[in-house]
Amino acid sequence: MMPDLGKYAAEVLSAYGASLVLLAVLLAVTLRRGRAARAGLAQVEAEAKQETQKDG
Amino acid sequence: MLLSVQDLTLARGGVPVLTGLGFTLEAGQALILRGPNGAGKTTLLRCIAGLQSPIGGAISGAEETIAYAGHADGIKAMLSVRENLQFWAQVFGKGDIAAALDSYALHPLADRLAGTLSAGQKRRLGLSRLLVTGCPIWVLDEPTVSLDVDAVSMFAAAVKSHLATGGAALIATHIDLGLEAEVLDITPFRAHADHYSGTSDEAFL
Amino acid sequence: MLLSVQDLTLARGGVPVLTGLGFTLEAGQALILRGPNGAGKTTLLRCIAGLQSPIGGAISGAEETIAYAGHADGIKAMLSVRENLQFWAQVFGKGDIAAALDSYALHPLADRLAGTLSAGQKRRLGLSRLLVTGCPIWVLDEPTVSLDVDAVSMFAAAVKSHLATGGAALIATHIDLGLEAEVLDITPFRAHADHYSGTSDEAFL
Amino acid sequence: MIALLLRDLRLAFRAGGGFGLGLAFFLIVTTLVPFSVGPTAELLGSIAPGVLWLGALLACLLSLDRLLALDYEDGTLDLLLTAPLPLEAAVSVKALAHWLTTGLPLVLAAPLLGVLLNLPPSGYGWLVVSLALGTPALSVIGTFGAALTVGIKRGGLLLSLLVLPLYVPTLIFGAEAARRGAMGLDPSTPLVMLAGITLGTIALMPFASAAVLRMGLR
Amino acid sequence: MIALLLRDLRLAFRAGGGFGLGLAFFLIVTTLVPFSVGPTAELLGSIAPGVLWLGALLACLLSLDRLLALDYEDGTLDLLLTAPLPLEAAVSVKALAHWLTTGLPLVLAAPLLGVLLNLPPSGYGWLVVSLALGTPALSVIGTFGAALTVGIKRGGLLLSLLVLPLYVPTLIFGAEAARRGAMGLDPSTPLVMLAGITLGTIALMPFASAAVLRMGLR
Amino acid sequence: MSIWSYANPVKFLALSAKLQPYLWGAAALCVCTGLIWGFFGTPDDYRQGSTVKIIYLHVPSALMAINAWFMMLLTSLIWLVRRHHVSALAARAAAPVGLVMTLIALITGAIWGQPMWGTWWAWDPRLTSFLILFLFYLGYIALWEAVEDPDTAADLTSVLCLVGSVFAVLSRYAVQFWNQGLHQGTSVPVATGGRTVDDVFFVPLAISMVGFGLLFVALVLYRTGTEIRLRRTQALRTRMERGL
Ligand code: HEM
Ligand SMILES: Nc1ncnc2c1ncn2[C@@H]1O[C@H](COP(=O)(O)OP(=O)(O)OP(=O)(O)O)[C@@H](O)[C@H]1O
Ligand SMILES: Nc1ncnc2c1ncn2[C@@H]1O[C@H](COP(=O)(O)OP(=O)(O)OP(=O)(O)O)[C@@H](O)[C@H]1O
Ligand SMILES: [Mg+2]
Ligand SMILES: [Mg+2]
Repeated sequence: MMPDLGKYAAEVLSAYGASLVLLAVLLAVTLRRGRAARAGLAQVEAEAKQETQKDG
Repeated sequence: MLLSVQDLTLARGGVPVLTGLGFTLEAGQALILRGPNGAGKTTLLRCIAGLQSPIGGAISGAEETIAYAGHADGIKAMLSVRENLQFWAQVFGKGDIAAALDSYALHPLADRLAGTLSAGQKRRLGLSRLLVTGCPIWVLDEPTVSLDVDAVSMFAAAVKSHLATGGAALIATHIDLGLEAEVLDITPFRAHADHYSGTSDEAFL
Repeated sequence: MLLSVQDLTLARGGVPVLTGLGFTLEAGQALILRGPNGAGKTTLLRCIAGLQSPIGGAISGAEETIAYAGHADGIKAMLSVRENLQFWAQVFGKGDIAAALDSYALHPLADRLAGTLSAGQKRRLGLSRLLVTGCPIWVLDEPTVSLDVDAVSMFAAAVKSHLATGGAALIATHIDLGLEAEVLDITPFRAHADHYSGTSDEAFL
Repeated sequence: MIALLLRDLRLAFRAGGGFGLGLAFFLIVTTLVPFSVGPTAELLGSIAPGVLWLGALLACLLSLDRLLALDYEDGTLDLLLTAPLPLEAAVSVKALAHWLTTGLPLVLAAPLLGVLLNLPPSGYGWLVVSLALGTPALSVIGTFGAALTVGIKRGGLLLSLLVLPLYVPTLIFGAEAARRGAMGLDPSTPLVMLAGITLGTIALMPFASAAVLRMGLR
Repeated sequence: MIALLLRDLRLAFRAGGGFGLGLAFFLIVTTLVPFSVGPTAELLGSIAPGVLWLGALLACLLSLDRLLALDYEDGTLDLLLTAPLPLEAAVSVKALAHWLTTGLPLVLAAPLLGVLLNLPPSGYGWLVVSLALGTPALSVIGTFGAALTVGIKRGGLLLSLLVLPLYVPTLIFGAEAARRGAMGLDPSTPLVMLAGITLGTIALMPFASAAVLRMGLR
Repeated sequence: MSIWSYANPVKFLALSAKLQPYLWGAAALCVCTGLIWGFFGTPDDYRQGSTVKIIYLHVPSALMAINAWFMMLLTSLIWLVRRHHVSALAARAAAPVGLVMTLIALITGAIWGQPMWGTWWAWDPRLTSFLILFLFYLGYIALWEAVEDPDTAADLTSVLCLVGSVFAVLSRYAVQFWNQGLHQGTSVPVATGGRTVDDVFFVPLAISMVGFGLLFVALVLYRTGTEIRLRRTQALRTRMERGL
């Protein structure tokens, strides 16, 4: 299965490894921030709704 | 009529602060703005001075005719009192600073470095700058902060003679200025949360 | 007697400003300093707070018992109102800031970044810091600058309750604080030009 | 206009005004270089034009944070904005004052420091010419950076971060010209490019700076 | 004490707090070096340890002007002086906060930048060790400089000027250790000296800083 | 309905929610296909050996690093001219993605350089320009973080992006003049019309490039949504706090 990378195995693998790790980190950070933003917004919207109900 | 403001709406930090504010300022008239802390006086004055734009309404008559004095006096600590005044006189194209020094009894301090003045003396220097601008409209934000009784009356006298020569003044303050003038309380114009249009975060609400 | 000052001589920028000043401050007493601009009020207060040393005379009772509030409020713009207060509470070893927030009606503003407050709101925050210090002597330099009428009465109430619990206050101001207190006019103590001894340039005169 | 220039110059010469500090910084950085890379004469000689250019650039950079921030802090900038002066002109005058108090002294002092770093004799003339052509661009670009960060408290480091990448072309052509000069090659191509950059930035950057200043103070 | 440390760290991480800026500045200065001295690999390799030390030092230096000046400007320093905290401790805590937000990231990033400058492979370890030993001294000495210039408006450049000479011993031993490491020689003597400087300054400088601060605010 | 109507945050969120599943799917498919095919299914180059496999990461990321900056330039212009918030926020959202792409291009290039040129890093014009691009991204992001008022931040970063682009181009010429390098010229057909890479390598490379492009779009859409939500949260919070 694994192709024979010859004497450059370390280079190729580390290039793939580093890039994929960077992409994964970017994705993870993006998703985490996105989730947090959604949750925060939902909370504020709920509070805002409560507020208007209280007033009204 | 020197300045007229119609149906003005202002925001600060993306939040509407004042709406529907209107007034006019005639030559020879002083208008005192009152309102509790956070009402929006500073915001209004900065907007009239052109340092910030309104999100609605119109201001007319305010081009290059306004001398603004805010919380900070624009004083260079390492220039003498005289040099400070002279600089502003040159910027506004007027040569003579003796009258300004007179009005605020600054002659004895004229050659002191401005950085070695006490709080009230600095303020006097800041106010005397208005006299060298030659602008017909003064827009002042809490001008008498740190001033003692004598200095407050110098200020009142300066405003009166400015008005007598056809000028006008718009002054925000919490304390008594020793001036007889109309008072505009801005409390009724405070904005409500459901006022969106024009604020920078309008699109997000 | 919390604080006593005897025969004090002060200089600012190498020039004597006040001489022969003396007074005492008892628990429960407030003393209001008055004097024209440049008289030396700020210099005196900074000296009593230990930020500068007198060139003559004695101050007793002032070690670690003084909470000072000057022209600048020591507010961090990027911390919220609550975080600002909490920091000072921790520095002075007190935990609770709710009472301080209450006294100046800061609860609605507690989670705002302090940088987005108006001038008067900032001042309220600066004054509320005094309540978390737990120091018996308050030394205040023009505390009510930029405050509206309501806030001035909050301040008066805070001072009164501080006095009632055995504290004392020394306040320099030009305007009415809404407090009944003794007044000390420092004008008679202004130094004359022939007063040399102890100033930093004495040796050269 | 002239009042503003004179005031800026006068302030720079007053105590605490910072005139000469840039120069002193330049001097110190240049003297630190032998400490950090070692004292070999040939090595120093070969990096001398580059080090001098880099030192001049850093000295310029460090003096930028006074350029507008002082006026912002004490409220002068607000007042200037409401004064009857075109902001573009004010910004250009400030850049000029900065160059006169910072760039020009650096140009004049660079040959002296060349001695410290074993600059080859043929290099002195071209070093001065390249600095004289390049430093005005540094001041003008720096004014843009200062305008970008004017509302930010103690934004000195951010200012450096924004301005340094913009300094790259000037530095490359300037250092290349000085290096070619020192090696006895013909430095005219990089010098022409350098002059082009300087003229271009002087013509266009004030508009960007003024625009940014208006946005930032709003 | 801990409240002060936490506050300083929190402020550094808030928007505009400047965390990471020192690091970015370090990166930029390092990239500018080849632009100015030319791209030859051997030349770069031989000056790499020195350039990295100089870059770290400058990055430290530029972040110093926020260390005390911000607290001075908004009045916090006056209030801290009247608070029941020993000023020596407060100053040390501020230096520690500065090191954590500036020095430590520099130490960690230095090897990466070594790649850009063709640092010889044997040099990486010693570079990191020397920086880790030396940067605390930079923060502590820098705090002293910041205390000296605290009353001066926008004293950044003056601060640099006062502090740079004080940095010279640290720089010499640090860069020497890194250079010897890179050349495969034994760097232990300069490292020991460096450690000595760091320990000495940590032990003694806070007293000087506190004294100077008391004088300056008077 | 004009395209500008999608500058409204709500419409934008609705549309991007509809598009995103497809985009993410297509991006994942293309990136995986391209990379797996490239890694497992292509022969070694007779000169470069197996290192040629790095190309499937290196070239797409390098391409996207530049394109991200172009996109930011475009959206910045739109913000300055038409003041659509979504546009400014999209620029903000794209910057970190561009930064990471630049970083990937730099790292894979450096790793590739070791066997090919015998050095991790050489001051070759192409590489140097990328380093400068990296610095521009850093400055741009730092400015966004440092300015408190979001609209002012958008204004200032937009101008920085414009001015920065001019200087980035200038730097590129400066760098080329300064040092002629080792890096091979471009061989992607869009740029030159011909191509120098063999088909065996080219097809997976093309797929991977399309994949990186899709991934970029998906990421930017998602992140713009996040920025919009944060902005809305802040707007609502502020108003509630003001008790208005
Ligand atoms: C850190 C270092 C490097 C950077 C920043 C970099 C940057 C780039 C960029 C921007 C491209 C896209 C060019 C285009 O399509 O127009 C590219 C393509 C390419 N790079 Fe690099 N590169 C680096 C190192 C290397 C190394 C060491 C090699 C291998 C010897 C290499 C081989 C290639 C190849 C084969 C292409 C495709 C060129 C083509 O389109 O035919 N790169 N590189
Ligand atoms: N930078 C800012 N960002 C966000 N909101 C702000 C900012 N500055 C002020 N505000 C808010 O805008 C409102 C108006 O402030 P403004 O400074 O105009 O009040 P003011 O009437 O001048 O008050 P004061 O009498 O206290 O000076 C206040 O509610 C204040 O909290
Ligand atoms: N930095 C300084 N250097 C030299 N002289 C100074 C300095 N600061 C103030 N002075 C002078 O010292 C005197 C006392 O100043 P101080 O600030 O104590 O006055 P003050 O009573 O607080 O006045 P105000 O009511 O205006 O605040 C004044 O004459 C002032 O001009
Ligand atoms: Mg106000
Ligand atoms: Mg005073």
